[in-house]
Amino acid sequence: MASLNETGTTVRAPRAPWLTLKRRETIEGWLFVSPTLIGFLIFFLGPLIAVVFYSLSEWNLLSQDTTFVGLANYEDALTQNPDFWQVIRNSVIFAAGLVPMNMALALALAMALARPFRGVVFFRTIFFAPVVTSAVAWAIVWKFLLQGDAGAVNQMLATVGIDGPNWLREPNWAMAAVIVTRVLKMVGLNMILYIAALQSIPRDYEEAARLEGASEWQIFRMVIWPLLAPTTLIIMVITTIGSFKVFDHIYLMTGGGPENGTLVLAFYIYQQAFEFFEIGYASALAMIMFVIVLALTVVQLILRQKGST
Amino acid sequence: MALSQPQLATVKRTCWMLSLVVVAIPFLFPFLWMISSGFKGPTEIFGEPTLIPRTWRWQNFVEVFDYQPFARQYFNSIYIACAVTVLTLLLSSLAGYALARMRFAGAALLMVFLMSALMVPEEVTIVPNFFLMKWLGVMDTHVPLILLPVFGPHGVMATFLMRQYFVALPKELEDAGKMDGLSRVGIWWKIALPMSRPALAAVAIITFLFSWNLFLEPLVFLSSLENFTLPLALSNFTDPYGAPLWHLQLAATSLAVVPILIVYLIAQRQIIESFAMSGVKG
Amino acid sequence: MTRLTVRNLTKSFGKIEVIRGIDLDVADGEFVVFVGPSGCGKSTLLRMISGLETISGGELWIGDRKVNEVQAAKRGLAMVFQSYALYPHLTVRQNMGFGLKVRKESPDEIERRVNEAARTLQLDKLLDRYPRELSGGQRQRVAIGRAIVGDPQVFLFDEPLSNLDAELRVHMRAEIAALHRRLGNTTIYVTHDQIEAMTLADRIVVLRDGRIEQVGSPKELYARPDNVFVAQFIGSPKMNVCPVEAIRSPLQRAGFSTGGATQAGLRPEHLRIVDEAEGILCGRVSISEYTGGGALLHVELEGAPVFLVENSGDDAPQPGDIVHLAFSGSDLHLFDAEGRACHREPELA
Amino acid sequence: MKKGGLTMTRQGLFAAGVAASALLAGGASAQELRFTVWTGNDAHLEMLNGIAEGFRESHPDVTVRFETIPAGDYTQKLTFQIAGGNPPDLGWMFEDSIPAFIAAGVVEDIGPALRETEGYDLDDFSGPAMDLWSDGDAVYGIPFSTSPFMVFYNKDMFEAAGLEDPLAMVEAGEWTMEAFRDAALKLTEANDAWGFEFKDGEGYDSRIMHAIMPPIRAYGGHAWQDGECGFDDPKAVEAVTILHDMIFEDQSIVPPGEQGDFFSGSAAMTVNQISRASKMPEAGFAWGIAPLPTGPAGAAPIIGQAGISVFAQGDNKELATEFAAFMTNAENVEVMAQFFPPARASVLDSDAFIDANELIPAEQMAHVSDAIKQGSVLPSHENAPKILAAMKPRFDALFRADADVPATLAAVCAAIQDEL
Repeated sequence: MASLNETGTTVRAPRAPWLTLKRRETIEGWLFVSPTLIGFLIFFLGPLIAVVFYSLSEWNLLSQDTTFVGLANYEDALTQNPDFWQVIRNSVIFAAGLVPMNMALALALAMALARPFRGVVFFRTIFFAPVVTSAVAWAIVWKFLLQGDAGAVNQMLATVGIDGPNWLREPNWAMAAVIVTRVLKMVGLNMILYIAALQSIPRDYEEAARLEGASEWQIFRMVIWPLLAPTTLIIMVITTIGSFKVFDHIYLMTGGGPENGTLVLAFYIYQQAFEFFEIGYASALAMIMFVIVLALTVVQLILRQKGST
Repeated sequence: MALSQPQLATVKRTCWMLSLVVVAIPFLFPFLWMISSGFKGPTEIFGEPTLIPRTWRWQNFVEVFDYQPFARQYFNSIYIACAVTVLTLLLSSLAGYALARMRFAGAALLMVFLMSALMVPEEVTIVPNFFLMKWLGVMDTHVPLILLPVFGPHGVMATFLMRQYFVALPKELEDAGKMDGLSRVGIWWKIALPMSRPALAAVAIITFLFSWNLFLEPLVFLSSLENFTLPLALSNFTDPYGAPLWHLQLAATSLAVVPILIVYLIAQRQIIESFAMSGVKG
Repeated sequence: MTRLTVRNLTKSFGKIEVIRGIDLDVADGEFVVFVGPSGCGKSTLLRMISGLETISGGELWIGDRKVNEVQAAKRGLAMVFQSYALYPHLTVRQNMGFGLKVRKESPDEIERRVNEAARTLQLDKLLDRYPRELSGGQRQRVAIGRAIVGDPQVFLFDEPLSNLDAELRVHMRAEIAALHRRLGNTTIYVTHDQIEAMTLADRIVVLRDGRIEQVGSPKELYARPDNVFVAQFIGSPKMNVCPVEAIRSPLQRAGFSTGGATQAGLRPEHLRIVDEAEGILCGRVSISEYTGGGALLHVELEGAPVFLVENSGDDAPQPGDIVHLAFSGSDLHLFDAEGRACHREPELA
Repeated sequence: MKKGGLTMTRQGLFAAGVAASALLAGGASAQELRFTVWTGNDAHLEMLNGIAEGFRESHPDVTVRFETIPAGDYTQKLTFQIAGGNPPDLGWMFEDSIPAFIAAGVVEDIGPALRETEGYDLDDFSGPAMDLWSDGDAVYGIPFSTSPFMVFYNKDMFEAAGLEDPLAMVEAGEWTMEAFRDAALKLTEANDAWGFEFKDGEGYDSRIMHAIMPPIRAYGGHAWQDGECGFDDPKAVEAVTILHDMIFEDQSIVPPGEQGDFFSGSAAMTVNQISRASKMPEAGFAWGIAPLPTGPAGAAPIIGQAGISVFAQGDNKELATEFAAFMTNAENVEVMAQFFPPARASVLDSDAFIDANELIPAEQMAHVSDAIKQGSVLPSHENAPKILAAMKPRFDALFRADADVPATLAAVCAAIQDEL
């Protein structure tokens, strides 16, 4: 082999001494990650830092006037603006309604569909279908279905003698409606995560428990639920953070109304930034959102640590 | 009075299936109603609710294209999603491979650094990105809609997904490639990638859908109708005076959703697994 | 033509040193086996030689070339991996020709060399199959075939037989030995199985904790281990070792001098069951394991740990029996307090 | 091309600007004006392109590109374009957004240029119509559409309810809020339809002001004046209470969340602009248009306006101003009158306008002309987006059956006072 003979090697042998194999690996490694890293710095980290500075200024988008105002935007949000606390309240209600409902339904469906039976694929496919559907389409269709008396939902309720509320026109019903329809949209994802977790639990455990005379509920409570704990935690983190990010669903279904009853943080930020062009205030809100999500994540990670020890 | 054991089992199973069917209704019904209403006229749409339209108004599907440059918008969504998918596959597998396999100074720190992105909602960075895009002069173009998903939290998620998969691949194959004289890029391209088809497919599927369904970014960055993507176009079926055109909107929504649903039905196993993979590892 | 020289080679991962100064010369055409318990660094050492692992310190020479910073593919080596590492998406033919293709050999040349290697290894009929369609032994042969088509100066084997069943392992062992005789390449072979090491090696390198314990021919290692570790590692069942104190009086009675030794070692196969009169050591059989050709006895000596004794023939003593053991002086190994062998003047008659 | 050149670098931008003005001075090279509009209607665009074609007679190298931005997002997207450094040269402006644009200094004062333009006659535009668009001598836009809100009514349903035709009531001076309420109730009872639908059914969402302002003004109230909120004024409260009663007591107005489209025959009356008459031929029932009902304060016609403005950051301001002048000269205003009621007195009085809309009989058209002359626009404010957003949730509370009207209106005032 030509490249391996003696003459070939002596030609090749001299090499810049600094390019050791180790250095080479480091250089190659950074080259491999550099496209992702550079893009990440420009389009993610840079903007994240910029938000901090924006949040310290008053900035009108149209006239491009900026003034440094220190922490005034934060002060405005936390102490002055009554909308802010309503927004926080709404966001918390949204999360507090969505997360448990989503997880409970997901677990119930997963328990029902984890083991094969005739039609299991059919049901899994149906429950998962909204996940692959665009949130915009889902929101549009549900907004249509939830119209007052003319909407399909109330028409159907009327046939069984129920006078359905004007769903998207009354603050509490509207909040319930956006939560439930969002759960319907996303529950399939958590369902399959639970199914995957359930299927990875060896049947031996369950059978051993059954031999010892445990009831179905006891098996679930004492065997399956503890084994699902890591999955439950991951799902909880994902779903909670996800619930704070929901924008399109609200934007299209209620536009934050009625009576600001569904005005959640993500939508509020958008509104301040891109409808009222209050860049500084919107950036302060964005920072607050960042801190909330960060805190939630940290809390849940701590729980996870505690759970595993 | 007393039912025999097999009879009891049948009754139980029937009840079981029945309850599943009831639960399935709110999942299935919106799709049926959407398609059915897409065929109804503006008056019938709010009349007595029927699943089968009294008159099939096919012209809705023609008017959709008259009302907006809907074909163009459809194409925009497809090509943007393809571009995002290809770029994400390329970059996430490159970076994911390096993070999985190469021992280089700073790699561990880099991981933590990138990981932090997973916690930050897009809403937080959208405002500065608006000004960044303005500075780059790409407002009302598709550039932001391609760059932001590729380099944002979704791209990071894809990178981790690829990394997790690469870590689990047998390392000796790559050693063999090294002995055979492949460069790093060669090993990545000729050995690691061909063996990672399931992970690549998963990333491709979730990335395509992510881009396809993107709403906030198009809403912020696009202004002219012919640049709109589907989600934005769907939310825009109002008459020139702001009144909603439900029949057209639902027809257009059907046009946007049904192809995806068909692909989903054909490849549901693969698609569901892809999401399971990303959920567990991402 | 291809010597391999290792000088004070070290490797550390962070603060942990896994190879702690290895010196070794491998002659052209020699078959050297690295052996040692798991975690001894033998695979790391091989991977450092191959270029898959970077070198932290010391020098590595292949022929006249220092290759510390030469990339793996340019060192003129070929490697056979434990898992065979066949590319699942390529056929046998493509697998074997892959390295040549990467090195931009002409297709004709690749074809010729692959065919030649396939003939040598009787793979002709399998060339168009995919790895998943092959048996373990066939995969092993393809992996070897891939190594030889490149005509390397040095062959490296990383535990190549550990994934095969016992029968096939014996067979492939013989094949590898035959191949080495035919090709005559310098070969370095890593295994944890001392029988493989004994049967294949010209020289064995015994490693422990990143250091060489002893280098020598199989015979040397067996007959004259440098220390307790090597003594016990080489040979199966392993050598019985006990404090000299425990058997000092029987030894003295039999006329063996122990000098300053603190430990004594005797291989099970060197202990014979004899009549009481001839016996040097005496003990009670606690367990008798029938092995077909004979039995492996666990004998409790007085004041000493259990000794293993190999007994051939059918008339093995039963548990509970008292047996008397004898051995020749040349089979008695003595070690000092640190475990180093005390080399006595041969007392061989 | 243009976009790329503009955005490469600051120097590039500057160079392009210099080059552009040099070319403009020479007047010899091809130029494009970008003009944002919110209509996607083919007939509208055809007419606009026709006007642009006419401009080429004096400016052979100038093309005008009309870019459609959906009406719902128009102001937002336009703001993005301007803030994004990619402003159009000219654009249509909504009446509710122009004050903010003037305040931000992003629309050009074209007054001096218009006065210098030969034969333009700026004073032909009626004073009230220009109010919103000018400040002293400065002119920030020219209204191209000044369209009054009229009551569209379904004659067939009026007959079925045995009611007198609204036009006759107008003649008799009886077309008051009480008559209107009474009619709506009777229409609802007599027909399988709602009596009245707010403008485009959006009276509870994007058209709140269109829904409440006509009665408020008819009762002598106002939304705000000189930084003071007027919604909690007793006159306004009285007017809104009537609406509330109509919705929830009489149930004669399409309530929130329900559908009752006038044009498809499920409501007997609505309020809209005459451009909606284009929807009538396919409606399949006899119809007419009448002025808004009067109240204790007499008639209070309300007009909707849209104007044409030149953007201060555009590269071709002079040329854009010339085009704006050309587009709103008497001749072209007459052309546009087929779709957009004009604000030029000379055109308004002409037979050309009275006959312009073939769907509407001349005597009804006369009411339109009157309304244009006397009408005033909806309340505007430079903080309009925020005011509307602050009002919205409180009005959501108003449009519920159990709402306390005075209290909710007081809450509206409390919510918007800061922005006023």
